[in-house]
Amino acid sequence: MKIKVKFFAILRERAGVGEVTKEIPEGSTVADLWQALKNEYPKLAPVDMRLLYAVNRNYVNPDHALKERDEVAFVPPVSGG
Amino acid sequence: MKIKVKFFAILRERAGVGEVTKEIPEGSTVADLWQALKNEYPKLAPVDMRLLYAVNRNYVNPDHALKERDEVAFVPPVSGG
Amino acid sequence: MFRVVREPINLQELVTYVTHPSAGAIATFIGTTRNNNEGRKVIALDYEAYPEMAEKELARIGEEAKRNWKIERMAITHRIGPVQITEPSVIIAVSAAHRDDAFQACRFAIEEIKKTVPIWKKEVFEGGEVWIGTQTGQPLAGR
Amino acid sequence: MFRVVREPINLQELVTYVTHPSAGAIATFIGTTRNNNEGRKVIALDYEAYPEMAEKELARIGEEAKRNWKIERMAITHRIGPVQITEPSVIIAVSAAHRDDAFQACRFAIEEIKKTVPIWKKEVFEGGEVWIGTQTGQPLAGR
Repeated sequence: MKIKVKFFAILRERAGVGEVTKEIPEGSTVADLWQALKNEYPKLAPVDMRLLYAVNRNYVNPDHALKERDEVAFVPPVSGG
Repeated sequence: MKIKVKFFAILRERAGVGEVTKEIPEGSTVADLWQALKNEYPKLAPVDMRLLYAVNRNYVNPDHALKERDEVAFVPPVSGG
Repeated sequence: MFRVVREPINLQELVTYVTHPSAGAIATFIGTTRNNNEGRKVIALDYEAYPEMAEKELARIGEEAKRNWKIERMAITHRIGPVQITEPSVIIAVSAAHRDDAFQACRFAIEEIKKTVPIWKKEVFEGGEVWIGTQTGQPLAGR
Repeated sequence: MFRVVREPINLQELVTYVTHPSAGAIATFIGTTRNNNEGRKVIALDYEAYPEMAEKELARIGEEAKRNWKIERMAITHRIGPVQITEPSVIIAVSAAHRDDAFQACRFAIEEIKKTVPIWKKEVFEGGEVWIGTQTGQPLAGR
Protein backbone atom coordinates (compact mmCIF):
# COMPACT_ATOMS: atom_id res chain seq x y z
CA MET A 1 0.00 0.00 0.00
CA LYS A 2 1.05 3.63 -0.57
CA ILE A 3 1.86 5.85 2.40
CA LYS A 4 2.61 9.57 2.35
CA VAL A 5 5.62 10.24 4.58
CA LYS A 6 6.60 13.64 5.99
CA PHE A 7 9.94 14.61 7.47
CA PHE A 8 10.51 17.80 9.42
CA ALA A 9 13.40 19.83 10.81
CA ILE A 10 16.47 17.71 11.56
CA LEU A 11 14.89 14.59 10.00
CA ARG A 12 14.05 16.50 6.82
CA GLU A 13 17.67 17.61 6.61
CA ARG A 14 18.97 14.09 7.25
CA ALA A 15 16.62 12.52 4.73
CA GLY A 16 17.33 15.31 2.26
CA VAL A 17 13.63 15.47 1.44
CA GLY A 18 10.46 16.74 3.15
CA GLU A 19 7.89 14.42 1.68
CA VAL A 20 7.98 11.02 -0.02
CA THR A 21 5.49 8.36 -1.02
CA LYS A 22 6.51 4.93 0.21
CA GLU A 23 5.17 1.52 -0.84
CA ILE A 24 4.95 -0.92 2.10
CA PRO A 25 3.26 -4.29 2.65
CA GLU A 26 -0.35 -4.50 3.88
CA GLY A 27 -0.54 -4.74 7.66
CA SER A 28 2.61 -2.72 8.27
CA THR A 29 2.84 -0.63 11.41
CA VAL A 30 4.40 2.76 11.92
CA ALA A 31 7.46 1.01 13.36
CA ASP A 32 7.74 -1.15 10.24
CA LEU A 33 7.59 1.93 8.04
CA TRP A 34 10.27 3.64 10.11
CA GLN A 35 12.52 0.59 9.72
CA ALA A 36 12.00 0.60 5.95
CA LEU A 37 12.80 4.30 5.78
CA LYS A 38 15.99 3.88 7.78
CA ASN A 39 17.13 1.26 5.28
CA GLU A 40 16.40 3.63 2.41
CA TYR A 41 17.83 6.76 4.10
CA PRO A 42 20.78 5.57 6.21
CA LYS A 43 21.28 9.04 7.69
CA LEU A 44 17.98 8.60 9.54
CA ALA A 45 19.36 5.59 11.39
CA PRO A 46 21.13 7.16 14.40
CA VAL A 47 18.70 6.92 17.29
CA ASP A 48 19.84 10.05 19.08
CA MET A 49 16.52 11.62 19.95
CA ARG A 50 13.05 10.73 21.13
CA LEU A 51 10.74 10.46 18.13
CA LEU A 52 6.98 10.86 18.09
CA TYR A 53 4.78 9.44 15.35
CA ALA A 54 1.71 11.04 13.82
CA VAL A 55 -0.75 9.40 11.47
CA ASN A 56 -3.18 11.68 9.68
CA ARG A 57 -2.16 14.48 12.05
CA ASN A 58 -2.77 12.59 15.29
CA TYR A 59 -0.07 11.23 17.55
CA VAL A 60 -0.05 7.41 17.62
CA ASN A 61 2.01 4.59 19.10
CA PRO A 62 4.65 2.82 16.96
CA ASP A 63 2.49 -0.32 16.76
CA HIS A 64 -0.30 1.62 15.04
CA ALA A 65 -1.39 -0.27 11.88
CA LEU A 66 -1.27 1.74 8.68
CA LYS A 67 -3.85 1.98 5.91
CA GLU A 68 -3.58 2.88 2.24
CA ARG A 69 -2.94 6.63 1.71
CA ASP A 70 -2.26 7.39 5.38
CA GLU A 71 -0.14 10.49 6.00
CA VAL A 72 2.66 9.62 8.42
CA ALA A 73 4.92 12.18 10.07
CA PHE A 74 8.07 11.48 12.07
CA VAL A 75 8.24 14.15 14.70
CA PRO A 76 11.60 15.02 16.25
CA PRO A 77 11.53 16.76 19.65
CA VAL A 78 9.39 19.85 19.22
CA SER A 79 10.75 23.26 20.17
CA GLY A 80 8.08 25.78 19.30
CA GLY A 81 7.24 28.79 21.43
CA MET B 1 -0.15 75.33 60.64
CA LYS B 2 -1.74 74.92 57.21
CA ILE B 3 -2.33 71.45 55.78
CA LYS B 4 -3.55 70.57 52.30
CA VAL B 5 -6.19 67.86 52.60
CA LYS B 6 -7.34 65.61 49.75
CA PHE B 7 -10.49 63.50 49.65
CA PHE B 8 -11.11 60.84 47.04
CA ALA B 9 -13.95 58.64 45.84
CA ILE B 10 -16.56 57.97 48.53
CA LEU B 11 -14.89 60.39 50.98
CA ARG B 12 -14.85 63.13 48.35
CA GLU B 13 -18.56 62.60 47.82
CA ARG B 14 -19.28 62.59 51.56
CA ALA B 15 -17.19 65.72 52.20
CA GLY B 16 -18.66 67.37 49.12
CA VAL B 17 -15.21 68.64 48.22
CA GLY B 18 -12.00 67.12 46.81
CA GLU B 19 -9.43 69.41 48.35
CA VAL B 20 -9.38 71.83 51.29
CA THR B 21 -6.75 73.71 53.27
CA LYS B 22 -7.12 73.13 56.96
CA GLU B 23 -5.56 75.09 59.83
CA ILE B 24 -4.54 72.83 62.75
CA PRO B 25 -2.38 73.28 65.86
CA GLU B 26 1.38 72.63 65.69
CA GLY B 27 2.23 69.08 66.70
CA SER B 28 -0.99 67.61 65.35
CA THR B 29 -0.96 64.07 64.03
CA VAL B 30 -2.83 62.59 61.09
CA ALA B 31 -5.35 61.18 63.57
CA ASP B 32 -5.88 64.65 65.07
CA LEU B 33 -6.48 66.09 61.62
CA TRP B 34 -8.98 63.37 60.81
CA GLN B 35 -10.86 64.11 64.05
CA ALA B 36 -10.98 67.82 63.21
CA LEU B 37 -12.25 67.06 59.72
CA LYS B 38 -14.98 64.79 61.04
CA ASN B 39 -16.18 67.64 63.25
CA GLU B 40 -16.26 69.98 60.27
CA TYR B 41 -17.76 67.45 57.81
CA PRO B 42 -20.14 65.31 59.85
CA LYS B 43 -20.83 63.03 56.88
CA LEU B 44 -17.23 61.76 57.16
CA ALA B 45 -17.91 60.47 60.66
CA PRO B 46 -19.32 56.97 60.02
CA VAL B 47 -16.43 54.55 60.42
CA ASP B 48 -17.65 51.94 57.95
CA MET B 49 -14.45 51.23 56.10
CA ARG B 50 -10.75 50.75 56.64
CA LEU B 51 -8.95 54.03 55.93
CA LEU B 52 -5.34 54.48 54.94
CA TYR B 53 -3.46 57.73 55.38
CA ALA B 54 -0.93 59.29 53.04
CA VAL B 55 1.31 62.27 53.76
CA ASN B 56 3.10 63.80 50.80
CA ARG B 57 2.15 60.73 48.75
CA ASN B 58 3.51 58.12 51.13
CA TYR B 59 1.42 55.88 53.33
CA VAL B 60 1.88 56.68 57.05
CA ASN B 61 0.48 55.59 60.42
CA PRO B 62 -2.24 57.68 62.09
CA ASP B 63 0.22 58.87 64.75
CA HIS B 64 2.41 60.48 62.08
CA ALA B 65 3.21 64.10 63.12
CA LEU B 66 2.30 66.73 60.53
CA LYS B 67 4.33 69.72 59.35
CA GLU B 68 3.34 73.02 57.76
CA ARG B 69 2.15 72.57 54.12
CA ASP B 70 2.00 68.78 54.27
CA GLU B 71 -0.35 67.20 51.73
CA VAL B 72 -2.57 64.68 53.48
CA ALA B 73 -4.85 62.22 51.70
CA PHE B 74 -7.47 60.01 53.29
CA VAL B 75 -7.54 56.85 51.26
CA PRO B 76 -10.68 54.71 51.28
CA PRO B 77 -10.26 51.04 50.27
CA VAL B 78 -8.63 51.04 46.85
CA SER B 79 -10.26 49.19 43.96
CA GLY B 80 -8.13 49.83 40.91
CA GLY B 81 -7.35 47.23 38.30
CA MET C 1 6.83 53.60 32.33
CA PHE C 2 4.15 53.97 34.99
CA ARG C 3 1.22 56.18 34.13
CA VAL C 4 -2.30 57.19 34.98
CA VAL C 5 -4.15 58.49 31.91
CA ARG C 6 -7.63 59.62 30.86
CA GLU C 7 -7.47 58.32 27.28
CA PRO C 8 -7.82 54.73 26.01
CA ILE C 9 -4.65 52.72 26.65
CA ASN C 10 -2.53 51.64 23.71
CA LEU C 11 -1.46 48.01 24.29
CA GLN C 12 1.13 47.95 21.54
CA GLU C 13 2.82 51.05 22.99
CA LEU C 14 3.41 49.28 26.30
CA VAL C 15 4.62 46.09 24.63
CA THR C 16 6.97 48.04 22.38
CA TYR C 17 8.33 49.81 25.46
CA VAL C 18 9.19 46.54 27.26
CA THR C 19 10.51 44.76 24.16
CA HIS C 20 14.20 44.07 24.72
CA PRO C 21 16.90 42.06 22.85
CA SER C 22 17.69 40.03 25.99
CA ALA C 23 14.03 39.13 26.55
CA GLY C 24 12.53 35.89 25.28
CA ALA C 25 9.17 36.44 26.96
CA ILE C 26 6.66 39.22 27.42
CA ALA C 27 3.62 38.71 29.66
CA THR C 28 0.79 41.19 29.65
CA PHE C 29 -2.36 41.61 31.68
CA ILE C 30 -5.31 43.65 30.50
CA GLY C 31 -8.14 44.44 32.89
CA THR C 32 -11.37 45.14 31.04
CA THR C 33 -14.80 46.30 32.15
CA ARG C 34 -17.08 43.28 32.51
CA ASN C 35 -20.82 43.51 31.85
CA ASN C 36 -21.79 41.93 35.16
CA ASN C 37 -20.69 41.86 38.79
CA GLU C 38 -22.26 40.01 41.70
CA GLY C 39 -25.55 39.69 39.85
CA ARG C 40 -25.68 43.34 38.80
CA LYS C 41 -25.85 44.36 35.16
CA VAL C 42 -22.90 46.70 34.80
CA ILE C 43 -23.14 49.69 32.45
CA ALA C 44 -19.64 51.10 32.94
CA LEU C 45 -16.91 51.58 35.52
CA ASP C 46 -15.85 55.09 36.47
CA TYR C 47 -12.31 55.29 37.86
CA GLU C 48 -10.89 58.01 40.07
CA ALA C 49 -7.26 58.29 41.19
CA TYR C 50 -4.88 60.27 43.31
CA PRO C 51 -2.77 60.45 40.14
CA GLU C 52 0.57 61.68 41.49
CA MET C 53 0.61 59.09 44.26
CA ALA C 54 -0.83 56.35 42.04
CA GLU C 55 2.00 56.75 39.52
CA LYS C 56 4.49 56.70 42.39
CA GLU C 57 2.95 53.48 43.74
CA LEU C 58 2.94 51.88 40.29
CA ALA C 59 6.65 52.69 39.96
CA ARG C 60 7.22 51.20 43.42
CA ILE C 61 5.56 47.98 42.24
CA GLY C 62 7.93 47.98 39.25
CA GLU C 63 10.97 48.35 41.54
CA GLU C 64 9.75 45.59 43.80
CA ALA C 65 9.16 43.29 40.82
CA LYS C 66 12.72 43.98 39.63
CA ARG C 67 14.05 42.97 43.03
CA ASN C 68 11.98 39.78 43.17
CA TRP C 69 12.31 38.44 39.62
CA LYS C 70 14.79 38.58 36.79
CA ILE C 71 12.89 40.92 34.50
CA GLU C 72 14.06 43.35 31.85
CA ARG C 73 11.33 46.00 31.80
CA MET C 74 7.86 46.66 33.17
CA ALA C 75 5.23 49.13 32.06
CA ILE C 76 1.87 49.81 33.69
CA THR C 77 -0.81 52.22 32.54
CA HIS C 78 -4.06 52.71 34.43
CA ARG C 79 -6.89 54.61 32.86
CA ILE C 80 -9.25 56.83 34.86
CA GLY C 81 -12.65 58.30 34.07
CA PRO C 82 -15.43 56.21 32.52
CA VAL C 83 -14.36 52.87 31.02
CA GLN C 84 -17.03 51.14 28.95
CA ILE C 85 -17.72 47.39 28.71
CA THR C 86 -14.78 45.55 26.98
CA GLU C 87 -12.47 48.57 27.27
CA PRO C 88 -9.17 48.20 29.18
CA SER C 89 -8.84 50.01 32.50
CA VAL C 90 -5.33 48.76 33.18
CA ILE C 91 -2.56 47.19 31.13
CA ILE C 92 0.63 45.64 32.52
CA ALA C 93 3.50 44.49 30.29
CA VAL C 94 6.64 42.74 31.55
CA SER C 95 9.60 41.41 29.63
CA ALA C 96 12.12 38.86 30.90
CA ALA C 97 14.72 36.46 29.55
CA HIS C 98 12.53 33.55 30.66
CA ARG C 99 8.77 33.18 30.78
CA ASP C 100 8.45 32.16 34.40
CA ASP C 101 9.79 35.52 35.61
CA ALA C 102 7.57 37.43 33.17
CA PHE C 103 4.40 35.61 34.28
CA GLN C 104 5.15 35.89 37.98
CA ALA C 105 6.06 39.56 37.89
CA CYS C 106 2.94 40.34 35.83
CA ARG C 107 0.71 38.51 38.28
CA PHE C 108 2.42 40.21 41.22
CA ALA C 109 1.82 43.64 39.65
CA ILE C 110 -1.94 43.24 39.24
CA GLU C 111 -2.33 41.83 42.75
CA GLU C 112 -0.37 44.77 44.21
CA ILE C 113 -2.33 47.31 42.18
CA LYS C 114 -5.52 46.03 43.73
CA LYS C 115 -4.03 46.31 47.23
CA THR C 116 -2.08 49.55 47.45
CA VAL C 117 -2.49 51.92 44.50
CA PRO C 118 -4.82 54.87 45.27
CA ILE C 119 -7.33 54.27 42.49
CA TRP C 120 -11.04 53.67 43.02
CA LYS C 121 -13.76 52.34 40.78
CA LYS C 122 -17.37 53.29 40.94
CA GLU C 123 -19.57 50.70 39.34
CA VAL C 124 -22.46 52.17 37.37
CA PHE C 125 -25.07 49.43 37.09
CA GLU C 126 -28.70 49.16 36.06
CA GLY C 127 -30.45 50.70 39.04
CA GLY C 128 -27.65 52.58 40.75
CA GLU C 129 -23.98 53.03 41.39
CA VAL C 130 -21.55 51.92 44.08
CA TRP C 131 -17.92 52.52 45.03
CA ILE C 132 -16.39 49.05 44.86
CA GLY C 133 -14.58 47.99 48.00
CA THR C 134 -16.37 50.39 50.33
CA GLN C 135 -19.60 48.52 50.86
CA THR C 136 -19.76 48.11 54.64
CA GLY C 137 -18.27 44.84 55.73
CA GLN C 138 -18.04 43.50 52.20
CA PRO C 139 -14.78 42.21 50.82
CA LEU C 140 -13.46 43.73 47.65
CA ALA C 141 -14.97 42.05 44.61
CA GLY C 142 -12.45 40.01 42.67
CA ARG C 143 -11.97 40.31 38.99
CA MET D 1 -8.43 31.28 16.44
CA PHE D 2 -5.42 28.98 16.15
CA ARG D 3 -3.00 29.71 13.38
CA VAL D 4 0.44 29.14 11.98
CA VAL D 5 1.57 32.05 9.81
CA ARG D 6 4.64 33.26 7.92
CA GLU D 7 4.09 37.01 8.51
CA PRO D 8 4.72 39.05 11.66
CA ILE D 9 1.98 38.46 14.25
CA ASN D 10 -0.43 41.27 15.08
CA LEU D 11 -0.89 41.36 18.86
CA GLN D 12 -3.88 43.69 18.80
CA GLU D 13 -5.69 41.40 16.38
CA LEU D 14 -5.50 38.50 18.83
CA VAL D 15 -6.53 40.66 21.78
CA THR D 16 -9.46 42.09 19.82
CA TYR D 17 -10.52 38.55 18.96
CA VAL D 18 -10.61 37.40 22.61
CA THR D 19 -12.19 40.62 23.92
CA HIS D 20 -15.60 39.74 25.32
CA PRO D 21 -18.29 41.62 27.31
CA SER D 22 -18.29 38.94 30.04
CA ALA D 23 -14.50 39.10 30.43
CA GLY D 24 -12.80 41.24 33.06
CA ALA D 25 -9.33 39.94 32.32
CA ILE D 26 -7.14 39.21 29.31
CA ALA D 27 -3.76 37.57 29.75
CA THR D 28 -1.31 37.40 26.89
CA PHE D 29 2.03 35.77 26.36
CA ILE D 30 4.46 36.84 23.68
CA GLY D 31 7.51 34.72 22.91
CA THR D 32 10.27 36.79 21.34
CA THR D 33 13.66 35.91 19.87
CA ARG D 34 16.35 36.53 22.48
CA ASN D 35 19.87 37.60 21.51
CA ASN D 36 21.57 34.87 23.54
CA ASN D 37 21.10 31.23 24.51
CA GLU D 38 23.36 29.03 26.62
CA GLY D 39 26.29 31.32 26.02
CA ARG D 40 25.76 31.55 22.27
CA LYS D 41 25.21 34.87 20.53
CA VAL D 42 21.94 34.32 18.67
CA ILE D 43 21.41 35.97 15.28
CA ALA D 44 17.88 34.72 14.59
CA LEU D 45 15.57 31.76 15.07
CA ASP D 46 14.21 29.94 12.06
CA TYR D 47 10.95 28.07 12.71
CA GLU D 48 9.54 25.15 10.77
CA ALA D 49 6.15 23.54 11.32
CA TYR D 50 3.89 20.75 10.23
CA PRO D 51 1.31 23.48 9.77
CA GLU D 52 -1.92 21.48 9.43
CA MET D 53 -1.15 19.37 12.48
CA ALA D 54 0.26 22.31 14.44
CA GLU D 55 -2.98 24.28 14.02
CA LYS D 56 -4.93 21.20 15.06
CA GLU D 57 -2.76 20.80 18.18
CA LEU D 58 -3.11 24.49 19.03
CA ALA D 59 -6.90 24.14 18.80
CA ARG D 60 -6.69 21.04 21.01
CA ILE D 61 -4.83 23.12 23.61
CA GLY D 62 -7.64 25.68 23.43
CA GLU D 63 -10.28 22.99 24.01
CA GLU D 64 -8.36 21.57 26.93
CA ALA D 65 -7.96 25.04 28.46
CA LYS D 66 -11.72 25.57 28.15
CA ARG D 67 -12.34 22.33 30.02
CA ASN D 68 -9.85 23.17 32.78
CA TRP D 69 -10.57 26.86 33.41
CA LYS D 70 -13.49 29.23 33.11
CA ILE D 71 -12.31 31.18 30.11
CA GLU D 72 -14.21 33.04 27.41
CA ARG D 73 -11.90 32.86 24.41
CA MET D 74 -8.39 31.87 23.48
CA ALA D 75 -6.31 32.73 20.42
CA ILE D 76 -2.85 31.46 19.53
CA THR D 77 -0.74 32.39 16.54
CA HIS D 78 2.67 30.88 15.91
CA ARG D 79 4.92 32.34 13.28
CA ILE D 80 7.26 30.22 11.14
CA GLY D 81 10.27 31.12 9.00
CA PRO D 82 13.01 33.44 10.26
CA VAL D 83 12.17 35.48 13.37
CA GLN D 84 14.66 38.24 14.19
CA ILE D 85 15.79 39.38 17.66
CA THR D 86 12.89 41.07 19.58
CA GLU D 87 10.28 39.81 17.09
CA PRO D 88 7.41 37.63 18.37
CA SER D 89 7.41 33.97 17.35
CA VAL D 90 4.24 33.13 19.25
CA ILE D 91 1.41 35.09 20.82
CA ILE D 92 -1.28 33.67 23.11
CA ALA D 93 -4.29 35.70 24.27
CA VAL D 94 -6.93 34.45 26.73
CA SER D 95 -9.97 36.22 28.12
CA ALA D 96 -11.88 35.22 31.25
CA ALA D 97 -14.33 36.69 33.72
CA HIS D 98 -11.61 36.56 36.38
CA ARG D 99 -7.88 37.02 36.15
CA ASP D 100 -6.84 33.78 37.81
CA ASP D 101 -8.39 31.70 35.02
CA ALA D 102 -6.87 33.93 32.34
CA PHE D 103 -3.35 33.68 33.80
CA GLN D 104 -3.50 29.94 34.39
CA ALA D 105 -4.90 29.11 30.95
CA CYS D 106 -2.31 31.34 29.29
CA ARG D 107 0.52 29.67 31.16
CA PHE D 108 -0.89 26.23 30.39
CA ALA D 109 -1.01 27.06 26.67
CA ILE D 110 2.64 28.04 26.34
CA GLU D 111 3.79 25.01 28.35
CA GLU D 112 1.73 22.70 26.12
CA ILE D 113 2.95 24.35 22.94
CA LYS D 114 6.51 23.56 23.96
CA LYS D 115 5.58 19.93 24.63
CA THR D 116 3.27 18.75 21.88
CA VAL D 117 2.88 21.12 18.92
CA PRO D 118 4.88 20.03 15.85
CA ILE D 119 6.97 23.18 15.46
CA TRP D 120 10.75 23.29 15.51
CA LYS D 121 13.22 26.09 15.90
CA LYS D 122 16.67 26.20 14.44
CA GLU D 123 18.92 28.60 16.26
CA VAL D 124 21.22 30.56 13.98
CA PHE D 125 24.09 31.77 16.14
CA GLU D 126 27.51 33.28 15.58
CA GLY D 127 29.49 30.29 14.44
CA GLY D 128 26.80 27.87 13.40
CA GLU D 129 23.25 26.68 13.69
CA VAL D 130 21.45 24.01 15.69
CA TRP D 131 18.00 22.47 15.89
CA ILE D 132 16.92 23.22 19.45
CA GLY D 133 15.79 20.15 21.40
CA THR D 134 17.60 17.63 19.24
CA GLN D 135 21.13 17.98 20.58
CA THR D 136 22.01 14.45 21.67
CA GLY D 137 21.23 13.89 25.29
CA GLN D 138 20.66 17.60 25.92
CA PRO D 139 17.43 18.78 27.46
CA LEU D 140 15.37 21.33 25.60
CA ALA D 141 16.58 24.83 26.39
CA GLY D 142 14.06 26.82 28.43
CA ARG D 143 12.94 30.25 27.51
